[in-house]
Amino acid sequence: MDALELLRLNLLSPMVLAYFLGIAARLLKSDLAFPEALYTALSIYLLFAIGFKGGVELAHTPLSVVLLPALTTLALGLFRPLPAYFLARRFLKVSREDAAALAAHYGSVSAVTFLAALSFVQGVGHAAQGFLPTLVALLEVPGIVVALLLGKRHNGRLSEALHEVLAGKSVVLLLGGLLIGVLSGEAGMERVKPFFVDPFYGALTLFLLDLGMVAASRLSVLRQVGFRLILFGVGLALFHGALGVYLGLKAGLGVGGAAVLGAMSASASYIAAPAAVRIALPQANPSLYLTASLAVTFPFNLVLGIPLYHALAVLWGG
Amino acid sequence: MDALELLRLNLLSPMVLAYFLGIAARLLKSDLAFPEALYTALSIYLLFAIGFKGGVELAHTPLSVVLLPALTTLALGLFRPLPAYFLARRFLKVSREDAAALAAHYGSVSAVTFLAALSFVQGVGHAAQGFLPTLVALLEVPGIVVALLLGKRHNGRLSEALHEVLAGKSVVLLLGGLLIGVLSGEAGMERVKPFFVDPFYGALTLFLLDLGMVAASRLSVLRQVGFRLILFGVGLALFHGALGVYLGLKAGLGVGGAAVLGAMSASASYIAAPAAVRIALPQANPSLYLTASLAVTFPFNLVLGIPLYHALAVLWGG
Amino acid sequence: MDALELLRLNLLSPMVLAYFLGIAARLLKSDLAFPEALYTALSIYLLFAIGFKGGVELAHTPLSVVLLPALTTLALGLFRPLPAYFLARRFLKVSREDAAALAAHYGSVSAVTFLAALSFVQGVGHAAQGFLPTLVALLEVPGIVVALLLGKRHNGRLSEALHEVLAGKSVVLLLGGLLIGVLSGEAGMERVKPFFVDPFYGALTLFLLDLGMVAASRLSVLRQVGFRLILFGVGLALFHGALGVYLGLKAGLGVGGAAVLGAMSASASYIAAPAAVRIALPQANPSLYLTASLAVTFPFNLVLGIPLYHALAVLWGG
Amino acid sequence: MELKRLKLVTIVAESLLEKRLVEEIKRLGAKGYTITPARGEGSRGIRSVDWEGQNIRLETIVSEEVALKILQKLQEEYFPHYAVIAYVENVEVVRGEKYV
Amino acid sequence: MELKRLKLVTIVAESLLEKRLVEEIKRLGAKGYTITPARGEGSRGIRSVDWEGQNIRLETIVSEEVALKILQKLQEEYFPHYAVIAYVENVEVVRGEKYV
Amino acid sequence: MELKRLKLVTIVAESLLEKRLVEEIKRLGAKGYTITPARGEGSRGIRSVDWEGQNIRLETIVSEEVALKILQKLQEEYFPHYAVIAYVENVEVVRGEKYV
Ligand SMILES: Nc1ncnc2c1ncn2[C@@H]1O[C@H](COP(=O)(O)O)[C@@H](O)[C@H]1O
Ligand SMILES: Nc1ncnc2c1ncn2[C@@H]1O[C@H](COP(=O)(O)O)[C@@H](O)[C@H]1O
Ligand SMILES: Nc1ncnc2c1ncn2[C@@H]1O[C@H](COP(=O)(O)O)[C@@H](O)[C@H]1O
Ligand code: NA
Ligand code: NA
Ligand code: NA
Repeated sequence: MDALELLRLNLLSPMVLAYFLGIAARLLKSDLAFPEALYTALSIYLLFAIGFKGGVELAHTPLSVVLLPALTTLALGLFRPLPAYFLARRFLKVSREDAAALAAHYGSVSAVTFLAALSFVQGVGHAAQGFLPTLVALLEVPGIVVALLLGKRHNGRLSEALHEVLAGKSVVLLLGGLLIGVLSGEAGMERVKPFFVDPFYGALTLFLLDLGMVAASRLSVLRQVGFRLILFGVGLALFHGALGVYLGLKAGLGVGGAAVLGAMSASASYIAAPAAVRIALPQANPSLYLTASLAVTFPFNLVLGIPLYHALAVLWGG
Repeated sequence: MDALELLRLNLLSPMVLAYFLGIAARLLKSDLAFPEALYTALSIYLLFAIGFKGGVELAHTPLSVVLLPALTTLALGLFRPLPAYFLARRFLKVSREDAAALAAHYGSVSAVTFLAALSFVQGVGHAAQGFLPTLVALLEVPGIVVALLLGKRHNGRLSEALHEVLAGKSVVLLLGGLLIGVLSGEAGMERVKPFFVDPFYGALTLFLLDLGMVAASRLSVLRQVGFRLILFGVGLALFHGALGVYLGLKAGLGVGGAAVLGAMSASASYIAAPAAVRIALPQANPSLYLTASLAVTFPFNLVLGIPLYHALAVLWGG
Repeated sequence: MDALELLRLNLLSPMVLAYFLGIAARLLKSDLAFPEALYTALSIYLLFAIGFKGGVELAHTPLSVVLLPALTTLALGLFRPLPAYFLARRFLKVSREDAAALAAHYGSVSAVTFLAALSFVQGVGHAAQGFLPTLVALLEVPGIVVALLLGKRHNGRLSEALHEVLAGKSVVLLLGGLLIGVLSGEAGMERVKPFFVDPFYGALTLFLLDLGMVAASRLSVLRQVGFRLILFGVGLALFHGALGVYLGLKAGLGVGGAAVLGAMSASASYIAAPAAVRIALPQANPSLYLTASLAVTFPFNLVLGIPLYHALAVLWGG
Repeated sequence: MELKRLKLVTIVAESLLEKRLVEEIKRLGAKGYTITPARGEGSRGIRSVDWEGQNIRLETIVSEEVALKILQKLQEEYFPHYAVIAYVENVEVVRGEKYV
Repeated sequence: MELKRLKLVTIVAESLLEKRLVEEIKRLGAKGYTITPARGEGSRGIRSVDWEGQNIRLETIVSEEVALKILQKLQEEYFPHYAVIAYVENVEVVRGEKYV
Repeated sequence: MELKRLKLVTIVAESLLEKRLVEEIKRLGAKGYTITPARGEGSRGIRSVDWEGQNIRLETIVSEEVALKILQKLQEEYFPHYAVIAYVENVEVVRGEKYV
């Protein structure tokens, strides 16, 4: 398949289309709205299911295979807040708190971007390691911690914010699901597969419909904040994405795994990071970081980024 | 199978029985209640899934096959408000606003009645065209527009009400799902089938349980409004149903498709129409149109109407 | 398989592990929380699905087979409140109202404990009768009635409380589902199996995650109420459990069925009973009965009780 | 536009009591009420999205006389046994005759 | 700390009206509002978690002048046709300039 | 029946602050509180069922002294950084000793 064909394949998946339907619904001022309970239920389901599937796979993966990718991911997590912070300070010229807040988002990870990448890579026919969800869990936390430290050199609500991250629902569900997967293994999986595995991508489609509506309500903010934020969100995604692909290949993940790691690295958080930042850095402006993460970087990765990181992985590692 | 056997088959489906369980729960003053979020979630799921399945089918249906049924459905949609309006004025002797409100409901369509009919027809062993959901989308809107025009000859909130219909959640989900189905086709379907297709009738069963409870809370109103409303709701259903079956056969839908079109034509809306009417015709009495639609026409179609329209289709087209 | 292996098998099922994840989330003060609508939706789904599956099975079970087990279960339901009441009065030294409230809980049944036992028994490879859910419905109500009579010798809100039990959502869903299952039979089941049967244990896993969080928030109460309540909750479970296994074997349920009846008999209600008790016995202290039922007896049965009742059934009937 | 002064009685109670409280206030003369879902904490501990059920927050606009009757009733039959509180405020409404 | 006296207008209305009421009160001068989901009963019967949709309970803190304008508007255009009530109370706030 | 006059403090705030606000008001002397879910709009834009989370509406009945302390605290630590408003009303309760 050539690049255009792959782009088409990605664009026409029900998930990406549902995201655009969500945007369209908001632009048409439709009264379509997801009850908050439905959004929460879907996110609980998706996070737990990702963790669980990863855990079951991890149960029969030797440590030696997973060690290098894990360390690589950890390193990525610790490094990524730095370019984000300095780019925000220099290029966007925002305050230290705002820069740290952006760094926390671009230092963490978007589980949905991960899933879209995984789905794309598998659709194209590449193998992707079963333990990749473990890497999502590993990438989620460290970047936020580094960014908060950048933002607040003196005490304050830092410890509370750390607790918010570590005991936050996305970490608890991902890691908890992972642990349950490891412990209950294939026997457990057999029992719950028709709930946590088979309907997974359908549930993700509904979730993306809602995400599209949320992102659309940020588009007007985008117009105010201006062009620089778009450059920031896209530039950072490209740089982090390329870095992720490169390190993924080095760590032996192969083309499929490296493309997924690239997408993870390119993504920005919008579940764990906002909650932590709001507590640790209340002076930071939520419009800025939510808009960058949800209305710039997320759709860029979903539509163009993922096929791009995949192409890079093929180019460098194929 | 003879007629009685078919009636039994219809009555003993889990869906119809769940509807009666819902009525029974209310009559027993049970504390059983669906959270609003669950009702909304189920309706989002059902509408999107109907649209999506229809779209995937439509993707490999030649235009020439679908054109005549589509035009027929459109004509039905434009025509049906008229008998409803005049019957309401003459026979029920209600105000112009109330008559227009009823016309909007009987000019639109009930997605659940459509599904029950489809399920019945398939259960009996007839083929039903994959593009029928497209017709649901086509039948939903025009009748409401005509009816609102009947109700308000001078300006007012008409444009707002039209927007409410066209950008209303049921149209957005049906048409949006359809479009996504057309675009993502079989490849997309494969991904999300275990979510949007396999569990569909089970989710519909729960939804009907809730619908039963809602309808039951209208039964006391029915007693006040009296016998004429029942005659109105049943008579209109029979007339519209027969018309739908006849035109369906003419349009080449075959016995199965014509029976389903009959049921669609016989049905009255209770999602899109009430929202539009409440805005465009606030003077109209909600008790009247909701009771007619939910507590008379819907159960009549569900229990007796569907097997009847099917029998008609066999008689005229078998 | 030896006893330890069975215990391990039980402990490492996704369901039991999810329960512990819920407890851990609360102890870690995680912000993970299920929206009330999700909890309600899951409980509606589980109760209806249990009833429905039971009904479909019942449809092809001869009355002669089910009669003796049904009568046995009824007898258990009428008897169990008595030891609970007297133990509460003598050993816990609580007021008459508190004792009656506890008796109502230990006289009814926990549907989730039933499911965990069924899942365990099937996992071990024993057959379990399809009509067992019928017995759950039978065991739920009578014990509550007896207990309320023990608590209030003079009038009061008794009739209201009885109505609360009989028309309560858990009875309506269980019995309603059962009836629908009986009436629609295998033909109905085929339609809705991918919704009510296949994903069942996955949904149960999520439900147990929530139950774990609820139980954890009761652990601090447990520390106040003290050691005697633990002895009460465990002792009663063991006694009722052994009784249930014994009578189950006598009634011809075989090893699998008897183990499940034992677990049912050992369990304490936390859906139907609390609602009834709060109305009929407002003076009773909710902390006492909810803590005993949710934070003592339920986890005991889930973790140790079920393998134990199974071992007993093998010992006496194997 | 004429404003009429009436009493707004707000009751926060465990949700189990909803049906009974609604009957009670109607019998005592309330012509309408509004309920919002709530949770809270008081002398009987936390009442949150939990097994025990949430609270409800019930508001009713009534005449002073009816307001006092409602409080009286609550004090006699509900305060001792259930998680319930109530308070009264002055409010002004148009269409005063609607509420009495 | 200086407390300023303002008016709190509370509107209970069928949820369908939300968008229009919000536009209306903003146009009349409200600087903010808070909405909670509600259900209730009044002269138009029960409005509960149902097909017809719930109610909303909209609160806005405004100057006395704006409060009167809002009531006036409701009386003219909403009370006759829709399930709506409204009432006004006195409240005290800090940062009074925020609301006018 | 004796009615006691107390203050009702209502705080509307972004839901993230719930835990901290509850601790804060308890420390300052509140004996209970009631929370309802809310959404709204103010100087910081719309806060609705959205990624950022909803608002909460927290009510607590307290003595005048405690009411002032709560407002003071909010003004110092919360108003500048967070989406929060607060207002105070007079209410009358039975069992006044329950709240002080
Ligand atoms: N001081 C207070 N202010 C506001 N709400 C209260 C207060 N005290 C109690 N409540 C509410 O009333 C319910 C029952 O109170 P209690 O009976 O004291 O546990 C609590 O769950 C709270 O929702
Ligand atoms: N007396 C009242 N006290 C409190 N709320 C009321 C009262 N009357 C009506 N309401 C509320 O206002 C809504 C519309 O009232 P109505 O137009 O009278 O049906 C009802 O659904 C209730 O939520
Ligand atoms: N004038 C007002 N009346 C009622 N609620 C308000 C008002 N202004 C703000 N609010 C509420 O307080 C929250 C925070 O306000 P703000 O900090 O101004 O954005 C808003 O989301 C609203 O829920
Ligand atoms: Na109380
Ligand atoms: Na009104
Ligand atoms: Na503020």
